[in-house]
Amino acid sequence: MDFFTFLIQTLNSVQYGLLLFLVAAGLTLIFGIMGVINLAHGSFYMIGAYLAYGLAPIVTGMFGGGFITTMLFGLVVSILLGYFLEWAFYSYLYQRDHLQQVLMTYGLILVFEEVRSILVGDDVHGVQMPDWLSGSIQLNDVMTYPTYRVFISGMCLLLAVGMYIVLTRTKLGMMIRAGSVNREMTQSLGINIQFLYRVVFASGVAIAAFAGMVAAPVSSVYPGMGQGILIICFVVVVIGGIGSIKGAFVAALLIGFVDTFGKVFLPQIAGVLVYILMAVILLWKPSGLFKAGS
Amino acid sequence: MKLIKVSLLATNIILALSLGAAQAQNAPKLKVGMMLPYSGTFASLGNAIDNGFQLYVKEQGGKIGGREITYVRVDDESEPSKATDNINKLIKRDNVDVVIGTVHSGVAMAMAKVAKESGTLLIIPNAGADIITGPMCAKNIFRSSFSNSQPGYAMGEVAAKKGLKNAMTITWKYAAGDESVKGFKESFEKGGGKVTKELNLPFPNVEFQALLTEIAAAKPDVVYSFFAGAGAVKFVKDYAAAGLNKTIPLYGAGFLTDGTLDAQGDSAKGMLTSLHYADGLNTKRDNAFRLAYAKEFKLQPDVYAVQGYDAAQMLAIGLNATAGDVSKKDDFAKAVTAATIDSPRGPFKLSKAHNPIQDFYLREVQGKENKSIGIASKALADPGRGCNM
Amino acid sequence: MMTTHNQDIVLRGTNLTRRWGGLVAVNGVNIELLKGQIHAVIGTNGAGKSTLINLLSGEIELSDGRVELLGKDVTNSAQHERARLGLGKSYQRNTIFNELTVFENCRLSAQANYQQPWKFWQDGTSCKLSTEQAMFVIQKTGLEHIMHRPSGVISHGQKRQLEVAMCLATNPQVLLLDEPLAGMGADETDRMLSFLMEIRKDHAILLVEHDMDAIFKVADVITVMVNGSVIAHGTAAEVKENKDVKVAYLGEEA
Amino acid sequence: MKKYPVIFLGCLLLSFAAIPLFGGDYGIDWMTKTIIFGIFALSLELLVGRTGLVCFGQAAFFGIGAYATVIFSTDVAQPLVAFLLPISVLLAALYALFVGALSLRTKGVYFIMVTLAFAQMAYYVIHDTPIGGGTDGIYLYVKPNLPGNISLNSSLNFYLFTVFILFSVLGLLGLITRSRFGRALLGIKLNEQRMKATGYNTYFYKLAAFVISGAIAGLAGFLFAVKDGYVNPELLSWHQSGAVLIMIILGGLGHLRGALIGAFAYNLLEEFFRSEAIFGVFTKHWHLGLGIAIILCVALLPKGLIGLPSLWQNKLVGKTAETPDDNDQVSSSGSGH
Repeated sequence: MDFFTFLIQTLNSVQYGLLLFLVAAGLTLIFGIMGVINLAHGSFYMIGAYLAYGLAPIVTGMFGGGFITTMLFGLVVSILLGYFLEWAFYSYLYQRDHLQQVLMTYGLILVFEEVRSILVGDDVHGVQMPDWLSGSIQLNDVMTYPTYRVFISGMCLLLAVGMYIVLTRTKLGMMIRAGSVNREMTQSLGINIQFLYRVVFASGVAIAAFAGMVAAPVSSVYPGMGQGILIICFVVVVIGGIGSIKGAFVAALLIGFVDTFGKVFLPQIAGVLVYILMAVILLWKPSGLFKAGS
Repeated sequence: MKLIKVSLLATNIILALSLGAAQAQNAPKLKVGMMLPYSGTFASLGNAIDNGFQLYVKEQGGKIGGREITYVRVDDESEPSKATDNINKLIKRDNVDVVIGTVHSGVAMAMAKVAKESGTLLIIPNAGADIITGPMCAKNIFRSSFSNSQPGYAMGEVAAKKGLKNAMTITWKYAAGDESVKGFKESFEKGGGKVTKELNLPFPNVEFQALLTEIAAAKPDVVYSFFAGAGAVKFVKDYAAAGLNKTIPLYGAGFLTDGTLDAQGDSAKGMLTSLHYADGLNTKRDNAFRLAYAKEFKLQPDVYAVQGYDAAQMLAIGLNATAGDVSKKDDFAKAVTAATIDSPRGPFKLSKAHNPIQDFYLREVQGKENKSIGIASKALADPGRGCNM
Repeated sequence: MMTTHNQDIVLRGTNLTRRWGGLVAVNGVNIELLKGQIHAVIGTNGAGKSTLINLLSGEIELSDGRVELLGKDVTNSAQHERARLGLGKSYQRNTIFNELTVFENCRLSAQANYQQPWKFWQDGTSCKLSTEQAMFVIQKTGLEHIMHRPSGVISHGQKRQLEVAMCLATNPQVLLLDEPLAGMGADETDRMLSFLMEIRKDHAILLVEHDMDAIFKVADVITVMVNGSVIAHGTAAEVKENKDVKVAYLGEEA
Repeated sequence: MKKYPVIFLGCLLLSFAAIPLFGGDYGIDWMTKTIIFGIFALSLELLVGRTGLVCFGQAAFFGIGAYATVIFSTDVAQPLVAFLLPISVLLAALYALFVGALSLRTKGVYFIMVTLAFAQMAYYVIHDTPIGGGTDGIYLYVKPNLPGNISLNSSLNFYLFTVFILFSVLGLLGLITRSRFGRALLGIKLNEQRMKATGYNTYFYKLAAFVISGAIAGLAGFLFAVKDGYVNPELLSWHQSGAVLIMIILGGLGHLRGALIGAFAYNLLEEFFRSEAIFGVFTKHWHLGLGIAIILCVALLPKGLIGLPSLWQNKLVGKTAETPDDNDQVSSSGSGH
């Protein structure tokens, strides 16, 4: 494995890790703060991808296209969706115990899959990359790296830094972190917990949908795509420590590397590596690497 | 108080009665169970087969062997785990006379097992799993398409003849992919070549990026691949996006470019593939078929439409020989194996194991068509190892 | 100081220490429990009383020091092993089986001594040994009248009594009671104290409590803890006079 | 309060007898499948309902039982139940021992996730490596014979055999939940800390329950493999673990018959939503109906279908103190946080 292949595989790992982080970040916040295990979080990733596919023609019709405008449009739609879902469904889940939350959100996955199948059908679709991003960078005579994947990593990193700033520098961020450590205390301090939940949930949905949108041209859009990434994201959340954003970030990158390099060196057991990693970490630190709120 | 218990018992009895009742009368119409992928990555293949089948029935005036057709359609979603349930429902609950299906080899194997046990007539319009015409062969099971190793075998011969030395293969990790690659390896290594590495990824995963990087690093003389449907579209486009089509020729089974060229655009230009059908064969039979298909469905037919069409032909031959009575399996089988199927791909006969013996064309992608530029291998029969009818 | 003759020492903790990172919750405490003696441990909130009792019961691991139960070194044995050797514990917060009846709570606790999990064909509730022990304990704690009611619906005082009854059901040599009087009314407290006095003769009791006059009424020996270490030890009278205690408790200038 | 279980067993026997007479082929097939899932649900009931351990990876033991049956029968001319059944149960129990020993060191949500992870591990081993024959699954060509070589080929024989297995498992679990071991498990579910303080080695008890439940799930896997003669990796997928969890919740936690009622109700629901007669072209989207039904059941029936009679009773007669019926009274909301 010469230097360039190693460089490319590292870039692949970082890109996959960052993508996982976006979906896992929402999951860990929602679980950490609202105490809700949301199995349906993978479906938001799928909804994001289908938004990128579905909105592209509409947006090109109205505003004359532009990849970025479609993304922004999709982001707004997913925030509204998140806001509505929290009000209509998730607010009933807070008092329920984990077992009932697991089952009700499992039912929600089935509903999302079928509504998508009714609206958009079950075929596999490609999503057009914008032209200015569809080339590839020439590393050496043979090796190239698609610029779009660099774009994905860039956008994901941008969002991660944005979240870091919001969480550590703003009042809202402080409320969120307090909520994830001790929900009752935050409530008793007079913080409008209802508003906080809605903001956290809506942004969790939006970030996961964004990840779906930005990844759609690479992963293409197919039925059931949300469920594969859901399991991996749970692994990320649990390894990182529930309710900890830093944990989710470190764990997502860790899994990005283990999975990508696993496929290269040990293709036979690549699928199993991630779970071995999780089992080992959990047995060494039964409640994840970092404390909630970090 | 005991309401829930009594209602549970009641629903049980009603369910049992209704299932029993549905079984009673046996309509004179021929019940055809179409178990094809109407969703997922093979959706376009399922629809093409269905169209081809219906085209032949329409040409016979809506009747086969003197019996009108009613269809019972089931979407198998290319999911092997649901195959047994779906075909059980078709055979035991809907009591179909014949089952047509399917595309995915894993699903087809499960169907063949149930059909072999229940004796129901099964015509497979695509799935090329070798064991269906091997250990699992049966009097009542026929195939109108190919066996997975045939296209691979043909391309292996072509690559060896061109003096290419080392090759890499890439495909989905399931029956069709493995057997196609095995066929290519067998003939390529017999011709003096060497398969350096076999890359694969789980079905229907389309994340080719890591594997394309490996191909770029290893720089083989040629890459052989087996993909179909939407997976084939994405693979060919990613292969071109990685700039590999300029330096390393991409060979494949015909499914890589059949029915997918308009989606692939010019990223498939000049690709060599082998298949038992091609565009521009320019035979009277083929032109008539293409004209009728284009008129009926407003799109160009592909190999899957041909296979659906031939499945209907085989059914007609058998039914005419048994005067429309599906239960006479021996006469049905004798008639179909004896007949020469007048197929748009060219006339062919069935081997002892009920698999077509046919020519494989070498095709090159020119514009939006897979032009035939010669015969890759003549009258290639499926070995049918382990089949004792 | 009371004359301590060795064979009466049922439970001994030497140099018991527990550190949470920088904070030292319990700092080198030595403590001895004698059969037939009520040993009270008092101290302000956060003095380390609960931590001490959890160290003795095995719920929390020791950072340093040794615990000896009936002459056997149990420093490294888990809580359930110490319980089987005769160490019963009751908790500050009610840890009872709310959904089960009062009787079944006691029977299940009594069953701890005759577990025989492999005998799956025998009905647990009709196991003679555990039912007899449960009945004995229920009569001793005067809970017969509510025996068949689910313990979730009985009064708080009764729940505290049930907690102690369940402790007794395993007929331990040593009883670690963590604030059994918490939230009890006046007459309930008296009944509990007279009960403790009665069972004192065949058990060694460690009592962690805040209720000062209750302590001084029943305790034979008192240990006073502040910030994780012992500042005074002795009979009720001695401790009352001890000036360190006064400073710690009443904040009077010496 | 003993009358609910007796009525239930009566109804069960009646419906089992009715199916072969009226059901026809498909009816027998359907009932056999439902009973097999009933046994699978019973195995999880012992863990979730009785010990409060929410295991989200039960499908791994089910799948291992099924795969063991097929793998160990390929090289034998006439496979025997007497050999295959113990092998599949043993292998499932061994994996349960391995998973239990490790995962029982974690608590609450982490336990749910660790069991899910171990199940996914088994899924990928079978999905990707040659042991399981890859994604298309493997085939049992010859169905095993019962001792006294009664063939299981005829669906009626196999149906009766499955009913026999169901009643023996029901009997065994009935004994276990009643025994001292079962009472201790109940104690652990209600308040593990108290059990530790009184002298129970709760880790051992939970591990024993985990292994027994894994073994019974392996038994259900064996039956499933023999029924269709075809096994594939999806048997171990997390959807399967999710489905069986839904069954026991639907039926009502804490009662053995709850698992059976849940399995029946889930399969009836699935059959109902998939029947063309009612939904016609819309049947393709039967998951939608099922998803909504699950959400409604969990939302409206916290105690499951078993809670229905007492729910109506409370509405009609007014709230009575929750007098538990003695042998397995537990409220489902008591599961560990």
